Amino acid sequence: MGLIENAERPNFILTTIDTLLRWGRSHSLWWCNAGSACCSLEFAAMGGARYDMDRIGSGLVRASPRQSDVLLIPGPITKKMAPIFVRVYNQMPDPKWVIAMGSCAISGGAFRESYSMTRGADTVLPVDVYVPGCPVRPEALFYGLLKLRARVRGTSNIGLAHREPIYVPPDLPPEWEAEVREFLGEHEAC
Amino acid sequence: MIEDHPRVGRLQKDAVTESIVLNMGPQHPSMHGVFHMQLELSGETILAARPVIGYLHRGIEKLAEHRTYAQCMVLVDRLDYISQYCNEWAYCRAIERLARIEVPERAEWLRTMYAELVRVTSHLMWFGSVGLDLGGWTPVIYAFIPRERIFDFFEATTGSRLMPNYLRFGGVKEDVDPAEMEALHAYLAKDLIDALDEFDGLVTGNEIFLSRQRGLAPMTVDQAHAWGVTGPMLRACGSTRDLRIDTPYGVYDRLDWESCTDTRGDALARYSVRMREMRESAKMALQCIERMPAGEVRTKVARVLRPPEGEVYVRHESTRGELGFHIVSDGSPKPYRFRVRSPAFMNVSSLPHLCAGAKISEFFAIFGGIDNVMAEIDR
Amino acid sequence: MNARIFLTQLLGALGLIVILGFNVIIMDWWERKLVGHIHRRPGPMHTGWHGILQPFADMLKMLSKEDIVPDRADRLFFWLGPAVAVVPAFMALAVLPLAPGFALADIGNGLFFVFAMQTIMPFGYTLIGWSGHNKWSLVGALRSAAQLISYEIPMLIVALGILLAAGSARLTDIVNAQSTVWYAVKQPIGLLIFFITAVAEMNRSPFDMPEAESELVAGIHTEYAGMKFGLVMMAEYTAMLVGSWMIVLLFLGGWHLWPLPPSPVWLVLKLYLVQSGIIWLRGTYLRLRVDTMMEMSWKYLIPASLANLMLVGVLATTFKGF
Amino acid sequence: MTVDLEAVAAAHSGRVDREGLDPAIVVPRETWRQLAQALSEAGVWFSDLTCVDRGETVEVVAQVCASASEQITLKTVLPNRDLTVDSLWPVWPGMDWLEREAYDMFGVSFVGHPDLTRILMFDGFEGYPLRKSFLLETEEKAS
Amino acid sequence: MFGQGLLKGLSVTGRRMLGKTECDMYPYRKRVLPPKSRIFLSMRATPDGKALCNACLTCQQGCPDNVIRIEQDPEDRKRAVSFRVNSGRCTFCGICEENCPRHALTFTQDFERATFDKGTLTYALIADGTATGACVIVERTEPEHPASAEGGEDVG
Repeated sequence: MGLIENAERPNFILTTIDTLLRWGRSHSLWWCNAGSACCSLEFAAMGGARYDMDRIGSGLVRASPRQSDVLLIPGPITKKMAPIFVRVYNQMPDPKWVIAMGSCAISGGAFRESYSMTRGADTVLPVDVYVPGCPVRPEALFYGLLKLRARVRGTSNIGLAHREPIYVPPDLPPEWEAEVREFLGEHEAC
Repeated sequence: MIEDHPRVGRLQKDAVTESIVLNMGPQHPSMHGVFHMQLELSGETILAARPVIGYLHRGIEKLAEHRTYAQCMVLVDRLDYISQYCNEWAYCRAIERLARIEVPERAEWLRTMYAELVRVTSHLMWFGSVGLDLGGWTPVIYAFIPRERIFDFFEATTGSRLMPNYLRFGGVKEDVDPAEMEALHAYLAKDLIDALDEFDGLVTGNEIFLSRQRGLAPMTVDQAHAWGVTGPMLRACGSTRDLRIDTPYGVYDRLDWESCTDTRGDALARYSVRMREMRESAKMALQCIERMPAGEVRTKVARVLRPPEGEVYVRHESTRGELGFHIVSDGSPKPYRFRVRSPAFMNVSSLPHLCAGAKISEFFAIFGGIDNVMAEIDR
Repeated sequence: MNARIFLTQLLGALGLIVILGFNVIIMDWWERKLVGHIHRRPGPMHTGWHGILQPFADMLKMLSKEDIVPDRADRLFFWLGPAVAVVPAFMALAVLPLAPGFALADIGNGLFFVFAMQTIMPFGYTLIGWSGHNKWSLVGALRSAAQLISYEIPMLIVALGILLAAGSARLTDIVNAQSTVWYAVKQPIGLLIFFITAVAEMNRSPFDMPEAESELVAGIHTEYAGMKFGLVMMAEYTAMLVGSWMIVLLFLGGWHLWPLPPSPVWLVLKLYLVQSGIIWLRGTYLRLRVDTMMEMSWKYLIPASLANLMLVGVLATTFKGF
Repeated sequence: MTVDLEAVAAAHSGRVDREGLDPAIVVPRETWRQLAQALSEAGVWFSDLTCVDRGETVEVVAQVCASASEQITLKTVLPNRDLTVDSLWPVWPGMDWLEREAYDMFGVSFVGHPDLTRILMFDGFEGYPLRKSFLLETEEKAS
Repeated sequence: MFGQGLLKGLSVTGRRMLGKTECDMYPYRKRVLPPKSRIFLSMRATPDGKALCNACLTCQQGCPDNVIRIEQDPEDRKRAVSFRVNSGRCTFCGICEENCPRHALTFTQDFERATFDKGTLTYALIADGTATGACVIVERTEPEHPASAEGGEDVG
């Protein structure tokens, strides 16, 4: 919504539209599940009957990143998996958020010193919500989702400079530079 | 172009239409975690399949060499994160055999009960993923309800739903409070059996399910031995190998149960073996709760264990097959070599042979029957 | 004079758009609520009373999403695909009567007009699948083309049976012919075949091979983001509305509920009952394999529908009031 | 169906090492595949294959099962400078992934293996992680 | 008969469709979690703000992921000046709670700790000598039962 993001002064029409859009976005956050390890079981349990994330509108786990808003990282990011997470994040349409779930995604957790692990999701992706736990209880992830919802509803988008289309991780580890560059090549800004 | 390779399957040289290579990539809705499958398709038929693993390789075997034996228990929980007590028990048996530690009677009963309960939850998770792979959203949600109830018991007695860190060398951490046992006994006796009957009604008898599973990817016992396949997949082809009977440990020889086998060897046989195993495990857990003797649950072991120098290899019947722990110790408090024989690693290595020539949708029916856990395959 | 006709037709068309939008909103909420209750969980609860505002939230979110067109996608067909899928379903609504004679264009051969529109839909789905330049959607597109075309034939043959029994292709006449005894009672096999083929036409489970989430990532609409995906969902719900509306008109006696006076309320009630049944199928069944699905149509449904047509022909000639 | 360890070991110029918890047949590198072939014909199936880095030598350890309850360990010792041994893939096709993992983690190259590439680590990774000489970041900082 | 399995499946979901739901309604009804559940590492302290920890460093050395960082009081070795826990790295295995000779460490059931910035995941249980708010106030001073109170060198 370029109109709202590039507006300088908020006026009456834009604020009402902006409030409406924020309400809509916060009530319909669809997941993109990168399903990596133990925490993805607790995420599946959260979709189950007892905790049921569909109550707040985010029950749809969209298979394709194109139709999802929140990228969940439920487990460790290994160096072999990192470029794929970056590619999935880049494929998601723009108002998108990332939830780092569990100690492995926050700081590498029990496998911090391993040779094949990145030290947490924020070395690879811009993370919005950190949910501690190992594994994270479904209620704790639900609380993380509620906090993200409150933030999405709270932050106004007026004057928010449009984010650059392609996310390139800051210190690109040498071993998977080719992968992301090859992906960047085929996906010019649109 | 996947080169013409005996291990991968015949390549139709005369395929007129150009075949496309489809990357069922690490991030895929029904890929049970991060499993990457390169399929070469002509139309919908799979010509050749090449699994690529290692996306969840956290180097557990290297990290274990820098931790004491008690701290390795934390890593062992995260190997096969769906059946944790089996991993812990196998690891404890290996160290107890290496350091010659005695385990009291009640601890053996407790360990058997927990292992069978976790087998039920693991097969429930598998049942849910089979339904999800074949396009049904309901089985996974129904399977999670009894699973949550058993997780409540785990959390109340051991402190965590999924990562208990409950077993210790020479027994278990602490005793189980009887009120929780009674509540679980009542649940297992009636509600779990009703839930399992409901699953049979929903999926097992369903003609659509049967048409998709019957006669799919058959496997003979010799093929299974050649590929190293163990566990329910092997028992589905007619072999009676079950480590709980062949090398009795815990109290399996004192419970009355029988190992579930099938002779057809196809995807439907693997499904029915696991569904019957769930009922057997529930029956065993019930008997454990009823016949568990009172007594001590833990022998006194030095807090920093220094097992004598030597090597041990213990085989354990985990939910997916033969889980092996090969520990080499050099007398220091840290293991010298910590090797885990992962059953799912061998079962998945048989996947290219099973699905060569199948259709895309058949591939998912086969893949659902293998019940793999990426954390155990990649370690 | 024709200005007045034009105005009424325009108002009618706007009315249809309202019906279409209203149905998408109702169905989006009702489907998540019903599938939720099948799963023993409450479904949308906290966006408005029992989640009634959930469809509005989804639409607002999809409106404000970045509209991604993949780099090597075919831009024209990428934009055109959902349109070609929605417009035929929308045009078919013009012929479906809500009350006796109350249809935007109650033309003589309304029955065949609906089936003509339904033959265009496979082009829409194939275009959606093909234009995204994505291997998954390509496989989904081929599947949807095969499925939609091969399930239209038994549908048409069963509709011929209805035509034989009712004597006219005008939908209002067909419904009025069922004022006392519905065709569901007279032609039960026809209803069964028509229901199966209608579910297959809507790409709904157990025939949802084109957008098989668990296999083909998201099937034909893998590359669609934002409002284009919303348009594809609208196409799906509209196709579902047309399919179940046809079932109600042809077999369940439209606005007739025998002892009670006929009124459009019965039609809407039956319509949403049939749609709930279709959602019930989605909550219960697994997906068919592609070749069993094709085999089912060519080997079982077409012969069965021909037998049904012959049976109806024999009965219609022997008994006058049949 | 118990296998007479001494006879098999003697046939392949190996010895039976009994002082550990389990009996193990230790054979030189040359008769590794013949030993596996002989056991395979006797109806033995394999369970696992791994390596143990003993500093200046690397032991290749195979666990095989003579019957459902009886399990034997086969060992061969390779000098550190040239880690090559015959592949057991022709005898037991399932060894394929196990040997790829041993190559990936230890650098032991198996002669006759169809597709000896890295299985767990990404292709651009240098070094063999499970060797004692491969240090983790924390150790490099410490040492 | 062919359709028998299909109808049975419909009857199962039909019964469930009309039955009641199994939901906990999490934000509106919070379930009481069992006392043994390891969710939030906390410390027992007396009402006057003195934590039971006597800075024996058993937990710090026993922890596999060095989550706990203790600074001892330079002059009185038995008192901890600061006790910081990095819950972003903790795997909640319970080894520290089990090894603590004075049973000072305990786990509470407060799971609502998702944050936007990683810094708040590292919290202090003892700040400049006194127990912080994250501690659990208990009445007694000496450990519950005469646990094996040997010192910190024999670390599990």
